[in-house]
Amino acid sequence: MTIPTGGADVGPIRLLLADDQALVRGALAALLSMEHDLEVVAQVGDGTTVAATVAELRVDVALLDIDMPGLDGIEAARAIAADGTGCRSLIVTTFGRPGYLRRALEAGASGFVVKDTPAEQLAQAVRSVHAGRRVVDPSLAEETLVSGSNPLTER
Amino acid sequence: SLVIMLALRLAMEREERSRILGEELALSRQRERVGRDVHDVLGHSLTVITLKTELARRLVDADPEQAKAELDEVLELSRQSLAEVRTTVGGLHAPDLGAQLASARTALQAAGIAFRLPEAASVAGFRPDRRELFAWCLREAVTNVIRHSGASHCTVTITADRLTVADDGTGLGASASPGNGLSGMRHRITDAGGTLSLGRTHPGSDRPGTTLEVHL
Amino acid sequence: SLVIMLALRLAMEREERSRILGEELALSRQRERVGRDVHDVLGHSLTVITLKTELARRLVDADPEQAKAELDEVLELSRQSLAEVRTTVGGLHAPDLGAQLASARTALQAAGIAFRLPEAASVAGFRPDRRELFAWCLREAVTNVIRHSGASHCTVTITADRLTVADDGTGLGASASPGNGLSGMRHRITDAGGTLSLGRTHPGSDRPGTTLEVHL
Ligand SMILES: Nc1ncnc2c1ncn2[C@@H]1O[C@H](COP(=O)(O)OP(=O)(O)OP(=O)(O)O)[C@@H](O)[C@H]1O
Ligand SMILES: Nc1ncnc2c1ncn2[C@@H]1O[C@H](COP(=O)(O)OP(=O)(O)OP(=O)(O)O)[C@@H](O)[C@H]1O
Ligand SMILES: [Mg+2]
Ligand SMILES: [Mg+2]
Ligand SMILES: [Mg+2]
Repeated sequence: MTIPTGGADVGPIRLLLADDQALVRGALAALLSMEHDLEVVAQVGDGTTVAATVAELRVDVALLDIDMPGLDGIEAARAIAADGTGCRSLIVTTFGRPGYLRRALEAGASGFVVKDTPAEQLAQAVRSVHAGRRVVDPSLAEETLVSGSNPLTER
Repeated sequence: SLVIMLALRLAMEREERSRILGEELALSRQRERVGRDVHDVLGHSLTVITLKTELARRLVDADPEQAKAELDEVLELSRQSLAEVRTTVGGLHAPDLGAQLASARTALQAAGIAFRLPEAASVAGFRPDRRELFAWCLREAVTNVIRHSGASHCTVTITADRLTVADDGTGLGASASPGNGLSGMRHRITDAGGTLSLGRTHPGSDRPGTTLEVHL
Repeated sequence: SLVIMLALRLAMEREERSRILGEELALSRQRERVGRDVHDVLGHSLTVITLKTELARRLVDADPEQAKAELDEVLELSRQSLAEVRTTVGGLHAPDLGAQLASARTALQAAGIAFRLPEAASVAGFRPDRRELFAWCLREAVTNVIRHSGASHCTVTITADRLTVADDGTGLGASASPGNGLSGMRHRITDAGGTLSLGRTHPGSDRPGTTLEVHL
């Protein structure tokens, strides 16, 4: 394991992937690892160990599925935020069910995208949240709009 | 007497209204269940298909063997999903109970199983959500009798709140594998506030048979 | 007088019965439509995905460039299908008209478009199938106003058999691309025996706006 020294921007962005579907996790890990500035340092299948792993492995960005056994992705994002490690959370979901986006942002997540986001765009989303920006997939925002909550004021 | 009539009518209207509301709810629950099925099954499969295809796309030049391995997995999954779409859509086209009685008749006849089935006319007045649920259960139960029971006789009885399908075959036995049919049926029945019970038609006999009972 | 009452009651029962049957039919048509959507859209897409993936799998060694081209097409299709699953599922969880009015309010407010919307109470007594259809149409129409119209004002009116959504934006224009929203809406309305018309809110003006009217 390489230990970055000096400034915060040294070395690749360290990622954790949390998803209960091993096929999704594996494919995402392989795709993101192809990017030279990204390194997947941990993969977990449920939400309970996420926060501890983030702290232990000095994860920069956690990609979190929502529907997982144990702790769901939104609660995992809350736990990460509470630890104050500086790690950013990016919710990566199949569907935007009513209330998910609002809850995720309230829990401290920095981004909300669909799992089938093209790999390059996903890598870009990871870089953006790492840089402190917010990323919300427009198709998911629209889904939430029609379901009653209001993404437009959340931008 | 006019007052009595008016009162009676009001009472009837109220009852009618709540009955309609109940049916509405039952139907919307059924639709929601189908929705959840489509959602979960296809959403997840298509996600994996997309991710793995993208991965394979990138591996074509770099690692063709791995690319082919990924594509094999995509193929397996897409075929499986197609089968699932067919099943789900079958679920959306729920047959009418009358039509289902007719096809049970045909199927049992073709399988050489003697039967006793109620007339379609005797179930015509049932509530629509109940007709739909009974049609479902009848379809699955008769399919099971034909596929698994080895029975020579099958008796179906239906009243407004009860459906029974009794056969004189080998009985459920210990080898009964947990298929989707019975568990799916149980889900539907429970959603509708009913119960499913399975027992023997002739307890103690060496061919005890199976009796399936849906009670609402 | 007793005879008259009985006759009246019989008439009422008849009417009630046909009303129930009508609603039943509307619901079952909706379910069938969802079923057809799922089947047509996803069944077809998954078939093409399977075939193209199989082809790409064979081409990996023989013609890697062509293999990649096939996979690009698979990717486009699988993402499109996922988007459609999302829409279909959204469709299954049709919101109540009251709730939809509330979210139209929120969305228009957030988009900075002034509006006039009916109170939820004024639509509470509508038939359930009509409430559902209107909720659908309202959702799509308001989404279009927000996304396409550039309007500063939007007025929604609803009566038992008519929904109108009028904006004062740029109007439909010649550039209107044929999206899924309006055509899906038209299908639904036609299935329910109604009509959809689109026109200008202020004909002759340089900002004619759009008025969408659903008539049942
Ligand atoms: N009438 C019956 N007589 C004897 N065995 C039965 C009968 N009905 C069900 N079984 C047993 O119970 C098992 C579970 O039935 P179930 O309908 O759940 O699944 P299945 O029919 O095997 O598969 P599926 O319905 O998913 O296609 C069957 O495999 C069979 O062993
Ligand atoms: N209120 C409106 N004002 C101006 N143009 C409109 C309005 N409503 C629709 N249009 C035009 O008509 C087109 C077709 O609308 P439609 O709802 O069918 O598709 P869409 O909104 O582009 O996509 P989709 O609804 O499938 O997401 C739009 O692309 C837009 O150009
Ligand atoms: Mg999950
Ligand atoms: Mg079975
Ligand atoms: Mg539209």
